[in-house]
Amino acid sequence: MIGLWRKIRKTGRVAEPAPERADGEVVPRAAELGGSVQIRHVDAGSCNGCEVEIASAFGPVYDAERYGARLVASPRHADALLVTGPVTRNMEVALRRSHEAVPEPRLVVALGDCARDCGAFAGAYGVVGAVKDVVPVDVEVPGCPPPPEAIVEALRGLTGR
Amino acid sequence: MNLTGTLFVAALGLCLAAAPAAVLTPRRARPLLAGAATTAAGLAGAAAGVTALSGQGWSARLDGVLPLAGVRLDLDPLGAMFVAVTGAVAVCAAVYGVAYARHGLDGRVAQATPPLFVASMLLVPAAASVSTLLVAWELMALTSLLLVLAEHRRRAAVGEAALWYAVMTHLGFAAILAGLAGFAALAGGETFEQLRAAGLPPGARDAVFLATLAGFASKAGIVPLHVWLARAHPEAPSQVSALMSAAMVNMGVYGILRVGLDLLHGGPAWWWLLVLGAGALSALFGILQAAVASDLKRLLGHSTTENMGLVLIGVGAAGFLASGGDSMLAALALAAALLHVVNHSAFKTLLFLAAGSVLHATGTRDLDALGGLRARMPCTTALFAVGALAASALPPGNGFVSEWLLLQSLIHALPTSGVAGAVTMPLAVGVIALSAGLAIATFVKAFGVGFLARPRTPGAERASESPPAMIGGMALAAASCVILALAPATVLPGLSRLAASLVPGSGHPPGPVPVSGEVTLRLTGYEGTISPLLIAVALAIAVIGLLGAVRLFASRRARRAARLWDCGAGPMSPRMEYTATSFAEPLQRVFDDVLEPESDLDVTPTKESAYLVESVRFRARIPDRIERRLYDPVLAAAGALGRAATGLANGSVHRYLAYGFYALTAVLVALAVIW
Amino acid sequence: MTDSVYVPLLDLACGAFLLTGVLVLWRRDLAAIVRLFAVQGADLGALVIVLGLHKGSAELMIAGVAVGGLRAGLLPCLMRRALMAGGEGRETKPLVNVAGSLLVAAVLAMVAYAVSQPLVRLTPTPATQAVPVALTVLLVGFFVLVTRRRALSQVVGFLLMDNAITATAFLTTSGVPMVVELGVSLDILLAVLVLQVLTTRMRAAFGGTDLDELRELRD
Amino acid sequence: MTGLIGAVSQVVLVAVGSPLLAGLMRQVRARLEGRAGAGVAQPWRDLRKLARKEPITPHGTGWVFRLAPLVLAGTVLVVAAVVPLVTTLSPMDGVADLFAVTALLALGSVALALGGLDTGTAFGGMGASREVTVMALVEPTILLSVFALSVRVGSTNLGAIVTSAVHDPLEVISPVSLLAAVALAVVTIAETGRIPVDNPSTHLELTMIHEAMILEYSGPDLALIEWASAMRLSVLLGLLASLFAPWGIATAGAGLAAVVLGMAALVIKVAALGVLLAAGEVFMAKLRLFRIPELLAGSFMLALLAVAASFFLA
Repeated sequence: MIGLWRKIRKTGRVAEPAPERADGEVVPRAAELGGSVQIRHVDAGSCNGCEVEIASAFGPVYDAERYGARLVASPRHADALLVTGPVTRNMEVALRRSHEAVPEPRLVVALGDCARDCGAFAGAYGVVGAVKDVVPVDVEVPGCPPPPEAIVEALRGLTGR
Repeated sequence: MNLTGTLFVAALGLCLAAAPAAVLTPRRARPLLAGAATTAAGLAGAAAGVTALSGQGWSARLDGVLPLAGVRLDLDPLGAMFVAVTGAVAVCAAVYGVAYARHGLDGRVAQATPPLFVASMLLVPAAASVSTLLVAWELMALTSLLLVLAEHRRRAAVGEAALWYAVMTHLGFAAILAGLAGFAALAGGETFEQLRAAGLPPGARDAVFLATLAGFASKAGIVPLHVWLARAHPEAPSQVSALMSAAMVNMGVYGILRVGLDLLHGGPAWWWLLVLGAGALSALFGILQAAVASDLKRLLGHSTTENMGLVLIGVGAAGFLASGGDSMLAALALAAALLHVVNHSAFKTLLFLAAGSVLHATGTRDLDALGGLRARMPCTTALFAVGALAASALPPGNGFVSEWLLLQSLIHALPTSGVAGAVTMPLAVGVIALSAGLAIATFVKAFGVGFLARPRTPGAERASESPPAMIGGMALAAASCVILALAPATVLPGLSRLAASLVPGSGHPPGPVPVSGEVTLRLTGYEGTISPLLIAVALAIAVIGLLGAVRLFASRRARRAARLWDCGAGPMSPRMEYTATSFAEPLQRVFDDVLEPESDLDVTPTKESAYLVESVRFRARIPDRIERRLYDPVLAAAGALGRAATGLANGSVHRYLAYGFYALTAVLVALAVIW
Repeated sequence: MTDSVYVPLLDLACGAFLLTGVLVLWRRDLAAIVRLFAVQGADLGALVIVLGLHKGSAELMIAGVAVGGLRAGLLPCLMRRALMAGGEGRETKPLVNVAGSLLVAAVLAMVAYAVSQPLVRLTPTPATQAVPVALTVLLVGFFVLVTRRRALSQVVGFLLMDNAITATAFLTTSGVPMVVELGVSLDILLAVLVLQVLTTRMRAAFGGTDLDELRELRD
Repeated sequence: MTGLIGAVSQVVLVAVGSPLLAGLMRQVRARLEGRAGAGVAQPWRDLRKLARKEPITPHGTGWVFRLAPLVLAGTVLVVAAVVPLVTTLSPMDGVADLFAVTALLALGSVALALGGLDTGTAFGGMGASREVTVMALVEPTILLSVFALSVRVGSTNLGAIVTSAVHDPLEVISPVSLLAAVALAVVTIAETGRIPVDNPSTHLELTMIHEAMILEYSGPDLALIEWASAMRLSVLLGLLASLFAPWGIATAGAGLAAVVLGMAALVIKVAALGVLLAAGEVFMAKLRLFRIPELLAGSFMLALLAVAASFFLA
């Protein structure tokens, strides 16, 4: 216990100072949310590269939570779906139902190149298509995988903070 | 004859007339006739009880009815309270029974016995002599046994349950008979007046109390004499279950009060500590079994054991405090126990009747097979919810009020009751608290799994609402629950006066009543107030206010119906729902060492390989541990004795006659030697 | 020291003494158990010092320091060494489960309170009123001795009993004579040393100190 | 009159302040984890947003599901009105009883458990089952602690208990009080679903207790539940503070200034307790579900010892 306390004292704050947010990029539909965005993450067939980056975006260093974004356990609690990976056949229905389960207003963030245009998996037999072919997408985050900074930036576009 | 007497005699007369009438009328009119007569009898009985409780007593002496002794009746306040409760329960059960009889319960015996059963239960608390009490008691045992057997052709379990019931109730009867007969012999008379006046030596008093306690406690389903209760109550037709569980068990409490407090004028502290301990054990054991039970009616039966345990905690505390000379607190504990008797009767009637409706509609009482009744039986669901709220002792239910009073009496007892009290009272509070907590878990399970969610079997799927008469019976019980919950002052003054007069050493006239107040109940002599009505009103205002606030400030969007969140996989089959068994699993695990559940696992491998499984079969059951440890050895020994004795009976008639001859001769020889 | 300070301090020391004793039942980690025992030793020392301050007796205060030093410093140190040398660091499956043990402890406490009432009534001072606490710890120690499997927890149970006896002695008579106390303490020290040597040897020979396994030695 | 004003100010303070308390606790936790944190007002932003969102009724659910959030929040509001947080003069004397208060809080949990069961999902049932199990085991500790506290006063009326503690500050460090305080603290943690009994921020359904029951709620319903949970936490922390550190509470005969002072004292005490609790959580891991009974048995024992001490040390 004392060891942990010492560690906390020694480490101090690891969160990097918040960078200036680029103006005018608030997604119009997200304005109603007023600085609080609960996010349900859906892995539609990702290679888990994006998941690693999401984890670090919500980790102490980038700390996406400080901008009012938070991961939640149920789409009912969510405002936005964070979809990674190309939509595979087995996840198509699940993704559609997850989207349906989110109460209005609902947003979809397609995270990574696979989610935007199937990336390296384009045309593969198990892939239905990009996320926008299945559910309407509001925000796209390019990159394979997108760096945490980009993820945080996109989320700040939703929270407006 | 005064008003009380007229009403009481009318009640008895209606019951006794209903029985032959039910035998004579044709099948179609029979339930209506018997039901109407029993309802009227119940009303008259309840009214007689109320008038007697409010001071207008009545007594009668009919010398010709019973040979030698004659029948003596006396409706004093103590008996009157139990008469009133029995009458009220009978009304609900009789109204309900009119419709419930439609499936196979309209036979002559099944219709003629309930009025007799009610009559016997009206007679027991009104009896004023040992022989009258015993005759009424035996009539009650026999009629209830007949009723338990009503459905024996349909289910095999009924026979076994009836056998257990018959044996236990007659052992209990024997104990009461021995106790009271001995008492009467020592007192030199068998009327209660003579018994009251008799001064018995301490050893004899102890013996009388212990014998009658055993007998009466077995009727109240007190651990370890409870094994018949959870068997017999569920197997009887539901309105009979209600009568048994809400009215008949009360007679056990009545007996303990009558003999212990009234006839013997209280006793040493250890008597009452024994009663308190038995009550505590019953409360815990009963509710623990109920918490892990998945048969709805069995669950209710175990809950009866729990509630009788709570009542006995109150009775024991009252006797204990009175023996220490604290008659005000003793009266408070006793008033709490009596109020709990009334409350328990109200909600247990309701719950058993609702369980009967469920059984009637779905054909099963297994909670694991129910579910989704909220949409199919909305009235029954709402009424069961009222009963469940009361049974889990939460405000604004009626169970809360009596448990609050009970806790108050125990808490205030601590500083004055010496070392024994200082050890007992905290443990008793702990027991009540744990049983209250487990009762919440039990009734959340019964209501949540049985009535909410989606149906788990086709039987539950096909359920439909019960006929109006059944809903009417339940609604009557629910109304009394609500009245008792919001305005306990309707019954409490009478009960506290009774409690104050019953406590030994209270003198004449008895001291001030322990609880008073109309809306806000106040303890006399101690600080403590509770206002059930205020709690309910405050809660209602808060909920309605919130609803308004939500309408006003939130939800600008319309409410949308959507599929259940099934993780996108769906559809969710009923097999994925939590069942009663899975709901109780954490509790079962916590109390593993107490319950000792059994489970066995059969894995059948396929022929090709030992590693491929064809079928897996898992069985789990939670046996009654006390039955296993206490009764099974006795039964096994009796069985072994019987087998050993088979050598004596070889089928020869001569031999049997010879046994008789030997016995006669032996007795004669013995007599000759002694004289 | 005035009464208004003395009584709360005494109660505090006794409360901590009781609490550490009961917590021994709760923890499964042997290192934590040893730590708790050390804290209890310190509490005992503090208790004696408080008594000494109240009586103004230097002898008592020295005894307090000695008792505290022995029980909070030396004995735990020895036990920790035994723990280091041996493999298992946990009380895996006590004969009575932890929740059950705690409930039993509660009942034992009530019993202790009830039976020590005559003793308290004899001389109702704040110090004697705390005797039930010591008696509770004694019973709890006995209970640990009966239900725990590891040899080290048994040693702790034994030492809890000894702590309780010492506490009772100080609370009732304000201390046995110094010489006796020191003698007893030395005895205990010796016993622990012997036990430590024994456990080490046993572990070397049989690889464990689970007492149910040790029972096989008899057969 | 002062009593009425005090009660109203209590309710308002709890209703407005409790999301801020939740925000404060999250902030403390974030700072200890090296994060920046979302700010103290974040829970209010969350609630505002949830209130604007669309409510959803899943297929197969009914009035129990709809009513549960209202009952949960309603019970907490009633409790907030009667518990002596700012003043001991409750206008609703017949409710301000410790047994009634605990029973009301239990009623809220029961409503939520039934709401969880009504969905018919596996997680709803699981959460409900765990919730009532923990509640059943918590109950004895609560009642015994109440018992211990009431012996000295001779009443279970909260106002009376707190008033007596105000007049006799040294009672607070008596063994009875300390043991009961520890027992009640454990109970508070269990009742509000904090670490080590439940992890309020878990995403793993299998480890959930409270969260599992509310997986189906959305929009204003969810806002009510979140708000009620926050209020529950602050009411219980406030009650703990009032029972064991009753400084600054307005007692009989106090004027409006005392009420204001009481409000300030309440904010400070509850905030301090919240910070302490949040900081403590950083150092602890969640207990396995089946080790929770051990924790609760321990707290039960402490409560029993408190009762014993209240009698034998008297």
